Amino acid sequence: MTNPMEIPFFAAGAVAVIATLLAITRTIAVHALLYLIVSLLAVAVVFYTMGAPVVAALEVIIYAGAIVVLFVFVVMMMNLGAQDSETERKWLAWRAWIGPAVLSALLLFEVIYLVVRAPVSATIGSISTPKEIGLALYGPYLLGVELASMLLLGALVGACHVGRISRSGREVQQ
Amino acid sequence: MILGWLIVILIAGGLIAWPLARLHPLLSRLIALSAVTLDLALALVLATRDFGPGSTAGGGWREELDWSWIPQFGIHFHLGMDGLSFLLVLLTLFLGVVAVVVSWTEIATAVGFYHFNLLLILAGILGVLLSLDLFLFYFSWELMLVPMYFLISVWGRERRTHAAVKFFLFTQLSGLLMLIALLALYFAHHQATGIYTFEYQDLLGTPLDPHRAMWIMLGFLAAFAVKLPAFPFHTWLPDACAEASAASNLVLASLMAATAAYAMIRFLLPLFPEAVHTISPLMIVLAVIGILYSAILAFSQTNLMRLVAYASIGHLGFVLLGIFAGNSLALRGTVMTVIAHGVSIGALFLVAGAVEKRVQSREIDTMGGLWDTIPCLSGVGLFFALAALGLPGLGDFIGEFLILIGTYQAHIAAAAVAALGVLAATFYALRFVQYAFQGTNIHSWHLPDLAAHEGFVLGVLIAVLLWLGLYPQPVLQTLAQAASHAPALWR
Amino acid sequence: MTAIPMADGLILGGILFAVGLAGVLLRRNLLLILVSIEIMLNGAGVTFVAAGSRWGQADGQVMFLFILAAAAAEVSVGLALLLTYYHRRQTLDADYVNEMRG
Amino acid sequence: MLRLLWLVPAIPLASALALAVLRLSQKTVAWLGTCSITASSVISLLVSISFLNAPPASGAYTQILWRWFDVNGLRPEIALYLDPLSLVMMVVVAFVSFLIHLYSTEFMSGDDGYGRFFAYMNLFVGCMLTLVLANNLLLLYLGWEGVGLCSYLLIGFWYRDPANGRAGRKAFIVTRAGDTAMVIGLFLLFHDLGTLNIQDLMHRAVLQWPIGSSGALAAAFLLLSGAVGKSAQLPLQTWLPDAMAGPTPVSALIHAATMVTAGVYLIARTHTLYSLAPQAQFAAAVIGAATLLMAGFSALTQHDLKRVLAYSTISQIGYMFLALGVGAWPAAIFHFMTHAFFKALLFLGAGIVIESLGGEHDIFRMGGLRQKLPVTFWTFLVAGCSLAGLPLITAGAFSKGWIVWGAYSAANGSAELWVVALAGVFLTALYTFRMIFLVFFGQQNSQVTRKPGPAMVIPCLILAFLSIAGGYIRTPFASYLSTVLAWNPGITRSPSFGEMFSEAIVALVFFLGLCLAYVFFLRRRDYSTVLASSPAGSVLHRFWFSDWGMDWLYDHLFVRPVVWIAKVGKGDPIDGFYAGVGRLNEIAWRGLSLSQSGRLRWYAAAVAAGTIVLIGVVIFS
Repeated sequence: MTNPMEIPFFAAGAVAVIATLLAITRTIAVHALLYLIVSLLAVAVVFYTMGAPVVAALEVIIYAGAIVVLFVFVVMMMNLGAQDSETERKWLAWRAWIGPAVLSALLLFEVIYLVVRAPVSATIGSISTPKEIGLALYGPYLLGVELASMLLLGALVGACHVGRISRSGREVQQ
Repeated sequence: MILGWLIVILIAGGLIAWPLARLHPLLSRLIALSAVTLDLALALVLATRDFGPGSTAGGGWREELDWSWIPQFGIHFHLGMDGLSFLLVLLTLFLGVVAVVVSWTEIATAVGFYHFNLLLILAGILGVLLSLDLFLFYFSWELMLVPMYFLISVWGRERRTHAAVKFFLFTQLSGLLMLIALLALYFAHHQATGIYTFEYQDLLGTPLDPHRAMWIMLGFLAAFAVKLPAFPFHTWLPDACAEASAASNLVLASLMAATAAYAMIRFLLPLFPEAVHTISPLMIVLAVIGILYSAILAFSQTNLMRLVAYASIGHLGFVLLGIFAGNSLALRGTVMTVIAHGVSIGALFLVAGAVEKRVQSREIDTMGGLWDTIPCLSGVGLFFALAALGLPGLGDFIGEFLILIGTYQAHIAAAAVAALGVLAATFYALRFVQYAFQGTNIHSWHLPDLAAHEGFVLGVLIAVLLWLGLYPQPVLQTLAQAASHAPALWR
Repeated sequence: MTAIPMADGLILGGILFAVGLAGVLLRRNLLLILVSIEIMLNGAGVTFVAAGSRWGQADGQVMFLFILAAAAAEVSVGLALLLTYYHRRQTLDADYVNEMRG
Repeated sequence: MLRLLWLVPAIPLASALALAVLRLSQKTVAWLGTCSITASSVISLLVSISFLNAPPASGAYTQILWRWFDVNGLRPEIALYLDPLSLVMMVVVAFVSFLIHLYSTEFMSGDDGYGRFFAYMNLFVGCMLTLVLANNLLLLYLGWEGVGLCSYLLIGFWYRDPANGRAGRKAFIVTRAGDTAMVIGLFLLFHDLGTLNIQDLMHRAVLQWPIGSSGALAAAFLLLSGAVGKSAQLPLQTWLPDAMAGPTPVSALIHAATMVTAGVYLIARTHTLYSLAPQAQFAAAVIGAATLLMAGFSALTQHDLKRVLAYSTISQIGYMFLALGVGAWPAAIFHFMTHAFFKALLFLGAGIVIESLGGEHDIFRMGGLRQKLPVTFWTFLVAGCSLAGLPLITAGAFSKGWIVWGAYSAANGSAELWVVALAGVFLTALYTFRMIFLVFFGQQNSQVTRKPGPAMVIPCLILAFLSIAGGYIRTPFASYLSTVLAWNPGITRSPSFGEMFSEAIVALVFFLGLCLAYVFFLRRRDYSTVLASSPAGSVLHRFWFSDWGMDWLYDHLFVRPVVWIAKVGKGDPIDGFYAGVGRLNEIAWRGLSLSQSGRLRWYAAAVAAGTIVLIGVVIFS
C-alpha cells in the first residue's frame, strides 16, 4: 500500500461496479440514470488514478454531462409513471435473470482467466499529457479523427431525420 | 470482320428494337426481323464465298477475326469459322428468323424487351459458335443465360417462375463448374508453358496428367451435358418448355442444344481426347438410357409442350451417343441430327404453339378431332411427328442412321438398343398425332386454320427437312471442311 | 509514480463490460438497453486506457476518444429511433419489436 | 425407253404432293389420282417391253438419279435397279394399283377425305415402287418405311373413330419392330461388307462369308425379322387382321396385293445371302409353314368378311415364305403375282358386298347375294377358286401346286413340309368356300341398298380374267426369272414321287375341302354349330378366333408393361432427385428462418454466446 493512487483506484472501481449493478437493476428509469452517473463519475476517478486526467475530464464532461443529459431529456419526454415501473418489475422476474447472469459470468470468467493466466507483473500509471494526446490525434490518427467527425455528422443528420419522421408520424396518428 | 458484324448487328438490333416498342410494337418487330434477316443474308454470303462449289476443300479457318481484348490475362476477342460452325450459325440465324416471325402474333406484351432478349440470345449463341478464345466462349455461354431466363419468366405460363428459376439454377451451376475447369486448364497451361492464354489453338496441346485431365474434362462436360440436356440432367427442359412460349422453346430446345453439341465437338473432344475416351462407355450407356427413358416419358405426357420436350431429349440422346461413339460417321451424323432436330423439334414446338393459340390450352385432352376443323395444321403436325419418329427421307433419319451405323462399328449392343429408341419414338409421335388431331371432335371446335405467315414458316421448315433427308450431301460436304482442325475426330 | 497492477485495471474493465452485457440481455426496456450499452462501452474504454497507460502511450486514450465519439453517435441516433418507436407503439418493450422476423 | 424408269415412282410421288398441297374438287382429285397411277403403270409396261426386247448386256439396268450422301465409304445413291425380279414386281404393283385406284374413284366418292385418300394412296404407290426398284438397301428401307407409313395413315383413314387410329398405330408399331431388326441388319451388312448396294453386297457376301458363317446368319436373320414384320408372319402377324379397319381398297392394295408381300420381295432380292445362311432360310420355311396353318385355322372361325380375307392373306404369304424357305424361289414370286390378282379381287368384291349391304361385315348376316349381285358373285367365285386352288383352270392352283411340289422337292424341302402345305390347301378350300357359301348362297338375310357402278365392276372383271389367265404363263415366267432367281432343286435326294402326283394330291385335297365346306356351311349348317359348341370345339373356336391368343399375349407381355411404366414415370422419377434437393434446401431454410425471431435481445444473446464460445476456443485449445 505504498502507492497513493492504489486506494482511490480500488475504491472508485468498487463504487463503479456497485453503481453499475444498481443502474441495470432499477425499475424506475430516472433512478437507473442517477446510478449511471455515479458509475460514470467513479470510472472518471479510475481514469484519473490510472494516469489519464484528460480522459477522466472528458468522461465527466461528455458522458456524465452530455450523454446522460440526453437520456434524461428522453425520459422526461416519455412521461413514464408508476405503471411503467410496475411492468418493469414484472419484466425483472427472477427467471429473466438466469440467462444473462450465466452468459455474463462466463464472459467474466474468461476475461479473468485470460488476465490471470498470464502473470503480468506490469503496472500502470504513467501519465499521458494532453499534448501527447493531441499530437497522437492529429498525427497518426488523423484519418480516424476525420472518420469520427463524419460519423458524428452522420449521426446528427440521422437523428434529425428520424426525429422528423417521428413528428410527422405522430401528426398522422393524431 | 464479317464475323464481328454478325454479332454486332444482332446486339445493335436488340438495343434499337427495345425502346422503339414504345412508339409502336410493329417497329420493334420490324427492326428485329430485319436484323436477323440481314445476318442470315450475311451468312449466306459467307456460304457462297467460303463454302460454295468454287471454294477449295483445304483446311484453316474460313473466316477469322482476332482482336486483343484483355492482354494481361491472355484474353482475345478471337472469332473463327469453319464448316462446323458455319452450319450451326446458319441454323441459328434461320431459326432466329423463324422465331421472330412466329412471335409476330404470339407475343403481345413487352414486345421491345422480348425482341431485345431474343436477339441477345442469338448473339450469345453466335458467340459460342464462333469463339476461338475460351474466355470469350465462356462469356458468350453465360450471355445466353440471362435473356433466356427472362424469356421464360416474363412470357411464360402459370408456373413460369418455377421453370425459369430451375433453368437458371441448372445452367448457372453447371456453368460455374465449367468456369472452374476452364481456369484449371488455364493455369495448367501456364504451369506447362509459362504462358497465360485462353487461346483455343494454344490450349489444344496442353500436356495434362490423366487424373487432372479427367477432372477438368468433367467440369466442361457438366456444363455441356446440362445444356444439351443429357440424361440425367434433363429435367429442367420439360419444365421450362411446359411454361415458355413456342418461340422460346424453339430457341431453348433447338439452338441451346446445338451450342452444347457444338461445344462438345469443338472443345471437349479435341482438348481431352484420352479423358473422353475413358469416360465414353459411361456416356454411351447414359445416352442409350436417355433415349429410351425420354421416349417412354414422352409417351405418357399430357402437356403438348412437355411431350415435345421429352421427344427433344430423346433426339439429343442420339446426339450424345454420336459424340461419344468415337467414330467419324457417328460424328457427322451428330451434326446432321443437331440440324434436323433443330428444325423438326422446333417445328413441333411451333405446331404445339399454334394449336395452343387456337384451343387456349396445352393439355392434350382439350384437343382431339382437330383434323375436322384445322386440316392443314393437323397435316403439318403429322409431318413433323413423322420427322421426329425418324421416317426415312426426312432429315432426322439421316442423322440418326449415321449415328447408329457409326456407333455399330464400335459398340454393337449400344447401337442395337438405341435402334429400339427409334421404335419407341413411334409410340409418342403417333400418340401425339392421335390425341391432338385425330379422334372425334368432342369439343366441337371451329377454329381458323393456318394463317399465311404460319403456313409460310412451317412450309419452309418442311422443305428444309425434305431437303436434308433427300440430299444431305451439301451439309456433309461443308462439314468435311471442318476436318482439318481435329483430323483425328473426323477420320 | 503510481503503480496499480495492470491486471486489476483489465479486470475492472471486464467486470464493467460483463455487467453491461447482463443489462443488455436482462432488460426489456429499450432505454435501459441503451444505458447498458453505454456501460459496455465504458468497460471497453477502461481496458483501453489501462493498456495505454501500461505502455505509457497516448494511443489508449485516443482510442477512448473514438469510443466516446461512437457512443455519442450511437446514443443520439438510438434515442431518436427510440422516441419514434415509442410514439408509434406507446411502449418501450424490446420484445415487441419483431418486424424483422424471418 | 429405259431411261423413263425414274418416272414410274416419281409420277405417283409428285401427284401425291400435288394432292396433299392443292385444294381440288372431287372430280379433279379422281382424275389426278388415277391418271398418275395410269401413267405410271403405262410407263412401267413400256419400260418392261423395251427391257424384254433388248435386255442390257449385264441383265439389269441401273439408273442413278443422284448420290444421296457420301461419307466415309457409306455412299448410297438414289438409284433404280431393274432386273427380271424387280420388273415383275414393278409391273404387278403398278397395274394392280391402277385397277384399285380406278375402283376407289367410285368406292370413296362422297367421303369428305377424298383428296387425302388419293394423296395417301398415290404416296403409297410411289413408295412401293421405290421399294421394289431400289438398288441399295437404304433406299429400299426408305420405301419400306414409306409404305408402312401409308399403311398406318390409310388404316386410320377414318380418324374419327379412335379404334381405327389404334389399329393403324398397332400396324405401324408392330411392323416397325421388325424394321428395327432390319435396320440393325443394315448396320451389320455395312460394317462387315462395307456397302449397302444390294448387288455389291451379294457379291461381297459370297466372297467374304463361307456358307453358314455367323455374319451371314446374323444378317439373314435380321433381314428376315424385317420381312416377317412387314409380311405379317409369325410372330408379328397380329397387326394385319386389325388393319382391316381401313377402307376396303386399302385392304386390297396394301394389305393383300402389294405391301405385305414386300417381305417376300426382300428375301427374294437377297436370296444369295440366304443361300449362305441355310439355317435362316430354313427358319423362313418353318415360319411360313407354321403361319399358313395358324392363319388358316383362324380364318376358319372369323365372322367378319374382311378378317377372313386378312387371315387368308397371312396364310398365303405363309406359302410364299415356305417357297422362299425351301428354295423354290420363282414359285414364291409367281404366287405373289397370282395372289395379288385374286386377293385384290376378293377384297374388291368384299368391298362391293359390304357397301351394298350398308356396311355389314358379318358373313353370318349375309347370304343369298348370288342373284342380287351376279357379277360380283361370279368374279368373287373365280377369285375364291383361284385362292383355294381349283385345279387346271385357275392361276392360284398353278402357283400353289408349284409351291407344294417345291415344299417336297426343292433344296430345303421335306415330306413334313409337303404335308403341311397340303393341310394348308385343305384349310384354304374349307374357309374359302365357307365364306362363299355363307355370303352368296342360302337365304338372303339383308337388303341390298346399293349396286356397284362401272368403275367398281370393270377392275373386278379384269382381275377375274387375270386370276384365271395368270396361271398359264408359269413356264415362261419361270424360265424368264431363272436368270436372277433360279429354282433351287434338292441335289442330294431323289424324289420318291413326281410333280404330277403332287399336283393330283393337291387337287384331291382341294375337293375334299370343298365338299366338307359344302356339307358344313351349306347343306347341314347345324353340323358346324354342333361342332363349334362341343366343349373341345368351343375352346378351339375361341382360341382360333382370337388368333391363337397372340394378341392377348402381346398385350400382357409388352403393351401393358410399357404403358404402366409410362404412367408411373409420367412425373419423371429423375426429377424427384432434384426436387428432393430443393426440398432439403427448403427444410434448411425453415430451420434457419426460425432463428430469425426478430427479437433484439435474442440476437444480442446470440452474439454474446458466440463471442464466449470463440474466446473459449481460443483460450482452451
